[in-house]
Amino acid sequence: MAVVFTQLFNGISLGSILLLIALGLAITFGLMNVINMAHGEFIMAGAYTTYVVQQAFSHYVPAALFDYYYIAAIPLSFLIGALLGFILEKTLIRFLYHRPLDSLLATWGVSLILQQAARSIFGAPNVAVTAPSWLDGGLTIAGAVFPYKRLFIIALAAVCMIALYLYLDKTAAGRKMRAVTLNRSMASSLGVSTKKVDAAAFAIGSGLAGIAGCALTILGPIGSTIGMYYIVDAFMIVILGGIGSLVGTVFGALSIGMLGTVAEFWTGASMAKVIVFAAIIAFLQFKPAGLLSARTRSLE
Amino acid sequence: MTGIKKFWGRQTIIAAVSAAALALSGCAASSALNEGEEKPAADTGGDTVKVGVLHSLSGTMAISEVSLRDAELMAIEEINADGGVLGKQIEPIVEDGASDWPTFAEKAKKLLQKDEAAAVFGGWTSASRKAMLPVFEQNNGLLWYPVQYEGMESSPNIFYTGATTNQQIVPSVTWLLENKGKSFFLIGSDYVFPRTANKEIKAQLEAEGGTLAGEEYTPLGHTDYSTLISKIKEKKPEVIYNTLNGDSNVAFFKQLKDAGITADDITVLSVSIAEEEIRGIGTDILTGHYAAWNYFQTTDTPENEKFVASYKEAYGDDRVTGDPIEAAYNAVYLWAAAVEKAGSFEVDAVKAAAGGIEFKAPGGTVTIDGDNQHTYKTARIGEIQADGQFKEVWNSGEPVKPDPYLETYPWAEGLN
Amino acid sequence: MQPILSCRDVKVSFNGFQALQGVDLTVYPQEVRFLIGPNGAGKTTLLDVICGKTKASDGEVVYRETENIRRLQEHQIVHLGITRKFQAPSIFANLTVWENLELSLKQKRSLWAVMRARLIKEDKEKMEAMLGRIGLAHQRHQQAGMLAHGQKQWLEIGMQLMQEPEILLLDEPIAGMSETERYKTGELIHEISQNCSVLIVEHDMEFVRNFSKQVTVMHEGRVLCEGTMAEIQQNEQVAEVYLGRRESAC
Amino acid sequence: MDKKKLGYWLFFIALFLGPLYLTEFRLALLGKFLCFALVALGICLIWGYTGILSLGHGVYFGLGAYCTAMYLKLEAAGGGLPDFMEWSGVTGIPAFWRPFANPAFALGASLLVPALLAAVLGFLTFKNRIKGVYFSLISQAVVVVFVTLFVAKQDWTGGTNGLTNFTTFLGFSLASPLVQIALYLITVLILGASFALAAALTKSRAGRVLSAVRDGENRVRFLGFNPTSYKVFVYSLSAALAGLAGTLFVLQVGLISPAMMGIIPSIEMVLWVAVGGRHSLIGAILGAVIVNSAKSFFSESYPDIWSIFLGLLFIIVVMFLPNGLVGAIESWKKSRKKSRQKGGTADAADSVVS
Repeated sequence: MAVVFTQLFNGISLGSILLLIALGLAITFGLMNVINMAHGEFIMAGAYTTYVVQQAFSHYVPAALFDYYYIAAIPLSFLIGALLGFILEKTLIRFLYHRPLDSLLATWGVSLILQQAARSIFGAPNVAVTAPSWLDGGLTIAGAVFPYKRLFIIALAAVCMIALYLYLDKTAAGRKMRAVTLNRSMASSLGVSTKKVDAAAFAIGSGLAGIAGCALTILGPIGSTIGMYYIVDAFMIVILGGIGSLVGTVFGALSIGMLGTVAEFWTGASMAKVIVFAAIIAFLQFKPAGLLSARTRSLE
Repeated sequence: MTGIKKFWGRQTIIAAVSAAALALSGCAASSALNEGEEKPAADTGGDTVKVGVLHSLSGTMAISEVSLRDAELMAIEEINADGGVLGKQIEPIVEDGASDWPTFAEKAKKLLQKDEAAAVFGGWTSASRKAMLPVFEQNNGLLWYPVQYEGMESSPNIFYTGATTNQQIVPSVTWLLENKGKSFFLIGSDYVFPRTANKEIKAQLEAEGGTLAGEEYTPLGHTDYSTLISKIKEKKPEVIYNTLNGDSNVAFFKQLKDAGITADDITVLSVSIAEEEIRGIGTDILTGHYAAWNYFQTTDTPENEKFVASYKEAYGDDRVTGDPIEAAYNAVYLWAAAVEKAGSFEVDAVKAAAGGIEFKAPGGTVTIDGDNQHTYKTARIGEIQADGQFKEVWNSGEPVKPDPYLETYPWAEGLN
Repeated sequence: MQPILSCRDVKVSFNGFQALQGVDLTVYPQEVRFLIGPNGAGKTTLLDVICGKTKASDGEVVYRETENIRRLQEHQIVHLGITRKFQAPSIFANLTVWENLELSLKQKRSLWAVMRARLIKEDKEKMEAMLGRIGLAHQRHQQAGMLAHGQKQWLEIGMQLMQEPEILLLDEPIAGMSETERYKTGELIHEISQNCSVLIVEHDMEFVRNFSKQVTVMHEGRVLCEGTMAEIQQNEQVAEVYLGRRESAC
Repeated sequence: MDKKKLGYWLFFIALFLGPLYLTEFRLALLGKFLCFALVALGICLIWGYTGILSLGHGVYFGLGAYCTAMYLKLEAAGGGLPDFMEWSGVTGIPAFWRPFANPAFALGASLLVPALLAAVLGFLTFKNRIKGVYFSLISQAVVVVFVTLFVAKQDWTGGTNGLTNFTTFLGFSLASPLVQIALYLITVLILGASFALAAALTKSRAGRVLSAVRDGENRVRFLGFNPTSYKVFVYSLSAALAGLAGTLFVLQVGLISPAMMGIIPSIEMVLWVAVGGRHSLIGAILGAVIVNSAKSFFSESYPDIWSIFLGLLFIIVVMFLPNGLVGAIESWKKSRKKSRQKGGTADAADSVVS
């Protein structure tokens, strides 16, 4: 029985990690229709930011406060991701809004450069981040252990999701963003500065990637290639969920998470990966618009 | 006909471009070079002798391989400072395999045919070695491969200075059975080394009274181990034998600890975690687990003291050494010694002279086995300490004779 | 006379919005039928349903009393002889005028047939004639994307005619045209109707008045009434929902 | 028109005469690049002419290469078990391997397997009107599936090591320089023939339908063409070319592994075409040769930073040379022509050169 609970939890946990990774893409790809292949490298940037913050804390901050480095790292990762995203939007993306396939290629080039830059700055080997001690251990219920780190990531994903929802739905800036992504020319004729909104939206999406990177440091490796591990998964989640639908992205992430862990439990990790991706491809044949889609995909 | 006209008409200029591209393909393909001879032969003219250093400096494998390049360059510098080989200075030519196997083959070919390298030090993954093997055999070159691997190979054109299975895995399994428990759970990345190693381990377990609790593989780069850890918890093994590779180790150990499994509950013995990897994973989560190697930075020999000191001096105090780094360093010295003994850079002469060549390596004396071109090495098992170093808990006492095909182990009979 | 096309109780909904709420429409051979109505009345949607771009959720679209074409794909409907000109010029911008016409030839459109296709003399003559008819003889080697707006409209009409249709669906064919071009287009439409039926969505009342015989008025996804322009103008309902509103808008 | 054709003939003849003026090493490199050029040709057909961006051509390349490699491996094993199967613990040759002992079957399969896979995948996705970036991303998912499968099924495919260490092809030793030269010449001939075929296709009426599909797939439907069948056809053709390239690659390089089917090589293939000029067949060929030459050059001269060069290349091409080198040369030519017309100093000799 404990195994069932643990597996259910593992599925949700994996889903929440995938959601964090894909949430930024849900904006830049789902709402703005930009294919940003460097999204993974923004995740990497967030992870390295966390590492740098930790190094700074261990050098300049009293040892008693060390554990709080992670609290500082989350907003900083967001800012670094957002800053990178902002620069990318201003220098590259804004010229390519009408050429999605080209933005895919150009941002792939950006991702190569960012990876090499990370290697040059931090060295080729992985760096280690020690998770704060308040995340050590786990909740034991009926023989099943629920690690605090995973609970924390689930919470973090939920908070990001809710914050994003509130921003898009309840603030003036967020509504402008929605307006622009839904109908660019209409919004601009109503006096919304589409340029500003585009830059802001892209920065927020990239910032969310930074947070995802920060979260990943407590579970996995921190190196120049971590972005590559997640980028295809992230795009698949957004497509599966349905372009332009945040709720769809949540469903997409959770269903891939659940399917992945169940398949891995019955077969093995490699076959699970094959099954998940084959299932996505097959599903999209039947429902090309994804689980939930805010827009009908225009044909031309 | 308009369509045809348009098609051809649009591209008149291309004819001119073709010529330029042709020149480019010829020239850019190989950087400034003198049109060499067709037949490669170790270039022994002049005051220097060229050797190749071929590791991944970019891509996913750069994490591990950059240090090997550093160690090899250091050994070359030391030998040069000592007067070189046969009175010639060694001139290293560094190439990037880019974590891409055809690139390894291409660069190996380039080193042999164009640079006429007398020897090439390179490779890490089995895939890169397998890709280079035919190149070295066809061009009669010499490859020095410095990483522990899965055995079952003995190319006449490769010297293996890393451990084969009977110098690392076999003794460690015996040690675990005697000291840590009978029930094994095998986990590995999904590629050739873990699968082959585990096949051997399973045969050995059967022969030596161990039991197999489980066997799992994860794709390279896999980072979510929650499900695998659930499986481990269900099977309750005493020992986890870990052949995971690279980044996966980080995720695995972090998540293993989160799941509440410590070194006291289940012993994890790894064969791919050296000092450098420990730093990337974090010592706090590794303390108390074990690794099997032939060398540790803490290995207590006078040669090692000097080796560690000069490595740190050359590349920075924060750098650490490790088994593959030492094996790469040894490779250069072993080659130089074989050349001196042969009195020639000729590949066949060097090969003939290599058998029995000894080198007082940082990890203890290593000797080339003339039969299979592997080296005698001392097997060691270390426990990971809080400072990221190993405390040696066991060694084989004397160097173990390499046996890549496990011919001297009766239980391994059905394996190949 | 047997109708060439009959729509029976055609319904379309977009995410719950009923764009067509049961439309009945009958078109006879060699008829020129105008579809008018305020914005959102469903005129373009009806054309979309007939040509297969939008699938009706209910009802029937019957061709020549025999074949229900509601579920056919766009190209299959074209094979029956129903062609469509869109509101925005939809020519192939990177092909030349000549190539655009070549693709529009009435021909076997299967992959295999097209790969072996060569321009025969007869085809060339047809294309030359069409170039003359639509006044683009001098622009034949120009990329279609470089044409003026009116020329693009004409090219597209020409492309529809090359297909020798039975039914031609036109969506605002004169939008963006000059006065003379409008007149010429009107003439052309009547000329066309010698050989096929034409169903036109048009907003320009002047044009409708000048060139219509039968007019169908749509409103909120339904057919409001049918008749000649004169009859329509007498209809109070129409005046209320359409003409009245139009006057106030002007 | 003849001048143009003459240019192409000269180009391919110059390639054909490569063995006369290139060293063995360079010839081998060029041979490899020409295999890539064949892939690029196929990508140009689907991307430049039809507007389908596939980020999964590594799979078709790999499948073609594996089909041939299976034959080579069986021939090297001389009727016995291939070496990697031995150490993977396989006791007998798997049933699906057996037909590949026949070279005709293997070579045929190296064309047909990629083409059939592409046809099935293409038929489903195109029929469901999935296109643009969605198709591109789905093609990446296909790559993930195949690479993971090929790595995991080590006892059938050689795992990450792939298939390597071949000896002979149809009895000829692959190590022999003469055989390598012959393979190079065959590659040039096949590339030339494929180029001619692709050129004929693009200038036929079917080729214009493909361009029309790129400019407006829906409009094509309203001219009565079914774009699905055209897209499936050209996508399969492109996959077959990639498979053929894989065969030639494995014969010349002597190695195929899942790493060559992966996402990164698949995207690099698109880059070749982008650099050369996506709307030009000869541009695609030149792009493949030039990018790979540059890659060799940079990674030899500056091994640490070649990925930065590669990244910059992507950005520069997309931002400043959207039609690649050929496009840039053409527009330069056009502007020169214009300025000359304005100046009224058209020089006959000059125009002959251009």
